[in-house]
Amino acid sequence: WSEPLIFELSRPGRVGYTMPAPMEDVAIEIPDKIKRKSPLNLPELSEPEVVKHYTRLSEMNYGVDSGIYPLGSCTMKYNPKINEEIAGHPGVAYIHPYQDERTVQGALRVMWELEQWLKEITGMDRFTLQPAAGANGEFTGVSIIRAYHLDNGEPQRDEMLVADSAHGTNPASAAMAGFKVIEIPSTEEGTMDLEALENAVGERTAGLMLTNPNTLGIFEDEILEIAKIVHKAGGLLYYDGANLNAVLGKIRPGDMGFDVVHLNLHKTFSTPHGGGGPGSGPVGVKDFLKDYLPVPLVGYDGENDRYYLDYDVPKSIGKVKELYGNFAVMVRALTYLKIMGREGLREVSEIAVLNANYLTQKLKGTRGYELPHKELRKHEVVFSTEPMKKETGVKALDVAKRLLDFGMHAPTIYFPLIVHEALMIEPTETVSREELDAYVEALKRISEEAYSNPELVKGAPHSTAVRRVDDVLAAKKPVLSWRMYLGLREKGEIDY
Amino acid sequence: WSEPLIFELSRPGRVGYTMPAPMEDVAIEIPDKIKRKSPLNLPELSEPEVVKHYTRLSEMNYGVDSGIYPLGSCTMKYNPKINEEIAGHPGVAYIHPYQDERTVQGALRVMWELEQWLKEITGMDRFTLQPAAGANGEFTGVSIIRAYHLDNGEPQRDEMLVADSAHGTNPASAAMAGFKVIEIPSTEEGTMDLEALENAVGERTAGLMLTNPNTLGIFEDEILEIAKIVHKAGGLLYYDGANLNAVLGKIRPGDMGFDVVHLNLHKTFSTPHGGGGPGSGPVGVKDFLKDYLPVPLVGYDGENDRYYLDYDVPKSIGKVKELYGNFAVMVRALTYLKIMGREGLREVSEIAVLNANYLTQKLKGTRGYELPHKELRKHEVVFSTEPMKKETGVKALDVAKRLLDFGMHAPTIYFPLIVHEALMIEPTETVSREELDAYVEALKRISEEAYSNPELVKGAPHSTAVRRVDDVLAAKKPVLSWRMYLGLREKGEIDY
Amino acid sequence: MGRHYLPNLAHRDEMLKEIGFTSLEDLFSDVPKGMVQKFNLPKGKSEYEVFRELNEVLGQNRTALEMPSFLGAGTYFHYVPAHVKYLIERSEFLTAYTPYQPEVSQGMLQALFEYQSMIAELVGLPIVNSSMYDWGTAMAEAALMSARVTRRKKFVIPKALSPEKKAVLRTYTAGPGMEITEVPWDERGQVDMEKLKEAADGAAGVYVEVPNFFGLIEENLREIGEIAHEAGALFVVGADPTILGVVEAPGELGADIVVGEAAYFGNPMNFGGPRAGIFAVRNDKKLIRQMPGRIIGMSRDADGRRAFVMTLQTREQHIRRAKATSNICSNEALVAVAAAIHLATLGPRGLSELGEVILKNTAYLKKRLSEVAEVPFDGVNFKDVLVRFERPYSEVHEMLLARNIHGGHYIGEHFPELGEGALFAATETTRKEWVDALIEALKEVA
Amino acid sequence: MGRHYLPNLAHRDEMLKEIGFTSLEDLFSDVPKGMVQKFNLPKGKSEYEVFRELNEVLGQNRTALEMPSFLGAGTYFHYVPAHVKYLIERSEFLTAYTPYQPEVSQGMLQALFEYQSMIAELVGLPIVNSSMYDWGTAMAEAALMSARVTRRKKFVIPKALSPEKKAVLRTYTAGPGMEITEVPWDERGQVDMEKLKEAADGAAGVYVEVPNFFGLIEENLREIGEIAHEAGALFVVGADPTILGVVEAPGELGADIVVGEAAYFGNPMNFGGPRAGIFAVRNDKKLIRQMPGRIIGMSRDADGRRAFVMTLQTREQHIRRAKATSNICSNEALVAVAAAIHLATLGPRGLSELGEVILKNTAYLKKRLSEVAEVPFDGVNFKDVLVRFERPYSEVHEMLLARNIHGGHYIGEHFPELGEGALFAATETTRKEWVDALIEALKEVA
Repeated sequence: WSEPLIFELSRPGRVGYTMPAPMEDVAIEIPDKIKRKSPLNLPELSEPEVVKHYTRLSEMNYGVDSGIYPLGSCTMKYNPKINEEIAGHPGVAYIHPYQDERTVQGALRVMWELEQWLKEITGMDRFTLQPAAGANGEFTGVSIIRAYHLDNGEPQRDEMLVADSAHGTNPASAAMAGFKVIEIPSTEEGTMDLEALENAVGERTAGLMLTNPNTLGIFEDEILEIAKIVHKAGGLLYYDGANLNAVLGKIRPGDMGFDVVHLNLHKTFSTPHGGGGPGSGPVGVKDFLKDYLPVPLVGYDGENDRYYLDYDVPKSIGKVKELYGNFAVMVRALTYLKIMGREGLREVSEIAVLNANYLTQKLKGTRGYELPHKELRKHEVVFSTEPMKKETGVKALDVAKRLLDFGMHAPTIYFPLIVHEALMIEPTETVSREELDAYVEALKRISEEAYSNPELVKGAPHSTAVRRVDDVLAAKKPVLSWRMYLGLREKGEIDY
Repeated sequence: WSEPLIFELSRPGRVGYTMPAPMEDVAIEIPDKIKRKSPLNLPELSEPEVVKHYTRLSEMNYGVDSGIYPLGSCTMKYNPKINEEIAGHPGVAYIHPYQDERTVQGALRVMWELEQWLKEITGMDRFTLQPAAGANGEFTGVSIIRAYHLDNGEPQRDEMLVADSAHGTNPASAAMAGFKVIEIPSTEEGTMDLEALENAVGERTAGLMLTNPNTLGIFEDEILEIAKIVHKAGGLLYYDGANLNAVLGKIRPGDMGFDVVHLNLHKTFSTPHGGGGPGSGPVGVKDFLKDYLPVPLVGYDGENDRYYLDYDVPKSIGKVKELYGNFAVMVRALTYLKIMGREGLREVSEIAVLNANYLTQKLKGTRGYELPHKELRKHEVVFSTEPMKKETGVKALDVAKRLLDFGMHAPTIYFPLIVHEALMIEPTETVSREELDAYVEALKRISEEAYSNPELVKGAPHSTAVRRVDDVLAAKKPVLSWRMYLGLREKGEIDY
Repeated sequence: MGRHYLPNLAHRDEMLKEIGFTSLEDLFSDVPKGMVQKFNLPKGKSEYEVFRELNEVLGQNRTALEMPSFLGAGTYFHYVPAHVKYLIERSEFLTAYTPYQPEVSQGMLQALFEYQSMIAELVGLPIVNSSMYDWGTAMAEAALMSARVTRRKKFVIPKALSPEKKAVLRTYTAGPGMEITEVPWDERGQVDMEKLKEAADGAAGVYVEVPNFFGLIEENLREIGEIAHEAGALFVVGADPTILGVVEAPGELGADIVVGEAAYFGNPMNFGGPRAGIFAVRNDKKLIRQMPGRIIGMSRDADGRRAFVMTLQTREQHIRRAKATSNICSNEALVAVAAAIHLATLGPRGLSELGEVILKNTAYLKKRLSEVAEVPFDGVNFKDVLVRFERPYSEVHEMLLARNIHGGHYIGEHFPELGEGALFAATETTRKEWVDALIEALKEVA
Repeated sequence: MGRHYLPNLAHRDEMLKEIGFTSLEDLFSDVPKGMVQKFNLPKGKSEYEVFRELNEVLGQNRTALEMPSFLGAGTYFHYVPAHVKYLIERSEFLTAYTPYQPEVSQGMLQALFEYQSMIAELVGLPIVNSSMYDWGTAMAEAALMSARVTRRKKFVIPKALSPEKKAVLRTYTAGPGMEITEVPWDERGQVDMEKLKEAADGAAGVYVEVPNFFGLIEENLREIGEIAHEAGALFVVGADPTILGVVEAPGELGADIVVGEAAYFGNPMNFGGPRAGIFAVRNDKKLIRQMPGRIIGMSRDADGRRAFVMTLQTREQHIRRAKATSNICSNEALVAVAAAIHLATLGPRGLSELGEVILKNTAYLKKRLSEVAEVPFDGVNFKDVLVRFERPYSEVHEMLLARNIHGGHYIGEHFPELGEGALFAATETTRKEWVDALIEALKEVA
């Protein structure tokens, strides 16, 4: 079904708002040269119409509550509703970041407590909660590494090593912070090639960015050796926390030798993804790096039982975002942590890993799906549909689209780049066995369809709100706003 | 699409709850003869599964935010979200009805203020907010009438008059309160037959229950005459507030001569219907009846600026519900009233009446639909599909089902009973002109279909989650719970 | 104000013109002259202003989150999991009406069928309606139903029953002129079995509760049922459903009708409303035919697939009018759905655990209270505990309130034979530190 | 605890067995010995306990609902209509991720397209991305983009700019080694045009804001743009979008890039986060190619029907990796949707009215403040007003706080030349009685 654009629902004269009266009704004259004269083409609707429109749009969207959502590397776990209830407390929404500290002790305590949890979970010594998302955290982390080397009189350390299986944000963040990016290949086992690493490190090495388990879902079992190589060369080890859900409550990045860690509260700690954000990407560091963290940090003065914002960070890299970070997201994460506790967190990773391996073993051997690299996975697994593509012409993309017809969300596809026709599946710990079984069944059925009726799969999806969307056209003929749309329609350049 | 029953999703061992630990962990022995021994066959699910199940069920349900919902006599207006936000205040949810009055001044003030609004809107002198719904209010009202006559030494007044177009609750409530019900017919104009009324009143007349406008949406223009007849005979006049939306802010039942009024906060005052409840059915009375109201009333001691529960109602009929009524519903209604204010309420009825007449005039003359009675309507209109039925075999029920295929909710059908094949349409003031036009268009298209392809309409709906449901089977072979279902399945008596 | 809810306000004149009217007055031309009034009401306000105003008003209430409270006596502070609240606020549930069009209302219908099914498991009877207004009105309707079924007019209740429920019962039974007989309690606080036997004679129905108004678990349900049945009366049990994980299902003990309060699951206290009355009966055509309220049944659709629909509607007011089994129309559907979601979340283990925790917490409260006041009855308590004080309870109450503790509910005016009696209650939400603080305070003041 | 989120915890052993493992340890056999740790963390708690605990902690915050506050300086108390909150809490929006599968994500895609479209109308530029983290990072990315487009390294900003934004800019531009030049304000508090001319020479971009950090409406936007363009620099405007109903769209005044804070619509203050940065550019291929962030475009589906999809992704990190225009991946989609819903609710009249009411309220605040302290700059203020006190502002602040008023935001440490300067702000939510109370208090203390 389709829903008109809100501009198309607009009717002159309708209003959806109420406005309090001004304190004093005197006309204020804005200088003519800056006064608005261009028309303001916003839609005009009543509140019931706005509500109906966005209610219908919401119903055209698949969320975690709609069914299995096994996007690899995204950790689409269930988002507990209690998180939302706590985040809805007026003590979250209605506080201003510049309030006197004495009037926001609750907020500062939430931040301080959250930091204590994250420190113990990661084995790091200090955290900033400022980054708004994982990539913002990565930028923070590599900026700290940069500042550290500069401070140590080693400005030549301008190379950041990243695995070839790394998330795209890793090289992008390193580049933003001014690093040259060096890619380290993976072995056939799916782990980092140590020899290549040995060859790559040197005087210019600033650090290595790594996820563990990596994006194949494989644990880098030589992590201690990797750490040794990098550290010996004078580099620092950066942990991309996107995959922390695999080892949560069991293994600490700090114990693996990492010096800097970013986490994704919206992945590992159950805060909702919001259709792409807001996230929150706290960064933790070992003690020797804590003076480089962004300001402010949150301190606690035990003597006076007082929480405070600490701007006294001597070599701070500054700020990576205004103010203190996505506070409302932090509240949700802390809620989750307190409910889960020590054992709960460990069980999360155990069941997440169990679910991924269960799915791996059940799907393995199905015609058309190949399982490259090691069999034992952690929280996710990457299959390749390369054989299917060769034999039937059905691509990973087609498989993904066909899954939508079964009312299931597709896995991440074509990532990591080192696996051709990749299906990257991360079930998370909150799906049931029946959902896993149904997912495997669907993938098996799609395999059968690919070999018997490939056009059915290539033409998928068939039963969704819209059918396959033409993204080539979208890029070739960009229509990026209502304003552009009207222009192009008028010129007769588009007819949709 | 279909969703399994929650029992079918159950898997042994799963839990969806958390429970605080007891204060002291000592075993408490319940006497053996009363201890539970029978198995407790409740479903076992995790929280994510419960959430997914009920999210999916919600998506299989049509609400006011889904589109036009013109159920006649139900006033399915938009339910403002601010009502919900205010009702979600902890000062609503977390207060106990037996708290010391000094600790619930806010709650009592809400009730008191609401009463003041309702008094002015209806022209009544005192209100009870206790009734949980319209019918509960009717029972309250007729019980007051009964108490009044008994108190006046007229126990012989045991007849309650009701219009033949009245809601079924009117006669049912009167019967529950011990009255004999006498039906008064309507004229061809669609209003009460005054001659019949004259003939019906007498010494046994306790009162007359009336809606105005009536369920045909027609204003009883001889209401003052009706009141005179009833009052002269010694009876009282009862106003069924189901249709108040038609005259809200313009005309007061009290000015029409009514002695007792019930309102439906969930209709006129925008509180949500909840799939059938909770509602709230306050009852207002003229001064001479206030000593019969249920206890407690809410009083205000202006001198000490103190609200209180008043149990000092000398001839009270007692209680019609535990405690004080559906408080959380009252909060919503008061929110609405404060936002609308004097002019807003008047505009509500004006636009509601405009919308109903707009639809009437646009649909009028369409083949197959007849408009019996007067043309000028108030908030709703009743068409008859009798001609269509005669000419094509398509019944009002079929028309209703076919509307569902267009993504629109059906009107009330087969009511009032005095119109054959009735379609009772109440658009309310919160639908847009485009929605009205689309509704008329759909009804016209259905007319065309009925005359060209009647089987299409008779087989409707075609595009809903389920197709037409067999209610005869449901009554013939009652399956009223999972427990019954299992038994019948086992015996092979059902196969669905 | 309020124009933001009225899309067509901007098109009033065009629309009028389009249908041949010249002014709004034309639409009200059938109203007698002079009847249209100017109302003496406040002006409308912006949403922000009303938000601030009502936040301030409601903020004057001192909630159970701010102040330890030991109030019970029919309303209890249970915890409602957040997902229950979220789900029932989804507007597809919240804003729908009675599912008159089952094809677009399967969600609500199925949820209510699930409610009926879970309550059926709890109470041990297979036929449950989809809700009454509350426990009290459900009990009153059970009395009326007993009279219809047996064609008798006497309804027997325990003296140890909530005054709220007694008042509702009296109002409901006034019309048909039923007679209410109260059976006193014995020295253990339980229904006096000898007196009950006398009272049951000629009764339409015999009603008892578990636990009773003093919080005691009524032990002789089965025997009471036998007495009722011997007398030709229906056996009506009122059950707090949160006890039914640890106490036998009344249906298994002979109940013909079970009533109770569904809102104890999934719903907050809300100053006493909304609630939702449980109403369940044996699978007996005679009973079903006389049952009040809406019932959801399973059926098939035109394609033979399972579907849900309102059923047995010929009992109801919109069909039977004056001859209906009840006048109820709007019920408490959403409250029932909330209860169902909470029950599905608890499951069998959760329900037992809830019962156990409440039993233990009540026992602790009772033990500690007995240190400082008279706790007249032994036996096992659930939630409520009756306590008797030597000094006027109002004085105790004032002194507790001054210490920021909300004490129990005074029942002396309804049960003068108990002296300065008050009910103190615990649930799973009660904290040990509150009880300890209460006892400390009572030691000082009582 | 937490087992209620883990359906398969109950089936752990069966599932292990079914796939040929004997124990959980098998699943972690690739982890080096000794690396698995016991964590020193608290035990899990029940939802009720955590609910109580965090309610108490958060209840320690004194909110803007409890205490009149005149804080602004980049974060403002705007009212968020209830329906906005309800709609973004619907889990289909709330819990979805980046719409990688457009066929099941049309709702979020269309909502974001509508966000882009409405922002485009406000700022007067047709190309808008679907959000950055906040205004500050959007501005910093605009600086980086200016450098990429012009291959220059200097970015010109006003001295009268939020210290928060300056700090973000410095951190973001450190890697590529950009140079930041500050242009002072003139005696009217506006950007000094002469100094600006000098600074623009050789600049990649020239940045100004409306209103500026002192709350003054910057009047010379068009001229500043001309200066920038003459110097071969991009003209970057930072706009508080709530002003754009009354102030001309920056795109109409020559802006190449417009940044700003979308969270001022539809989102509460949340102690400063989440926010959502506006990022808009001219329809110029060279600019679009260098633009950061995710963009939603309209296209067709296989049946030729209109459909929405993420587009121009070759700029982004998941494709371009180290050569991407930005590292941004998760953005602030839900914040943007909330803003869009609020904007759709306001419409053109609401946006103008909002601007007018804020102008009027700010004017009243300014007028009253000038009675008790020095208000250095004339001109029209929007939200913020700079005030200078004779005594140390910390003393004024303490005395206001003691009177339950939260005064303004002290900026003396960042702008020592202003002396004891503080920003006091008003919005549409500020009440006259607060201002009057503030002035009364200041009369006593300042």
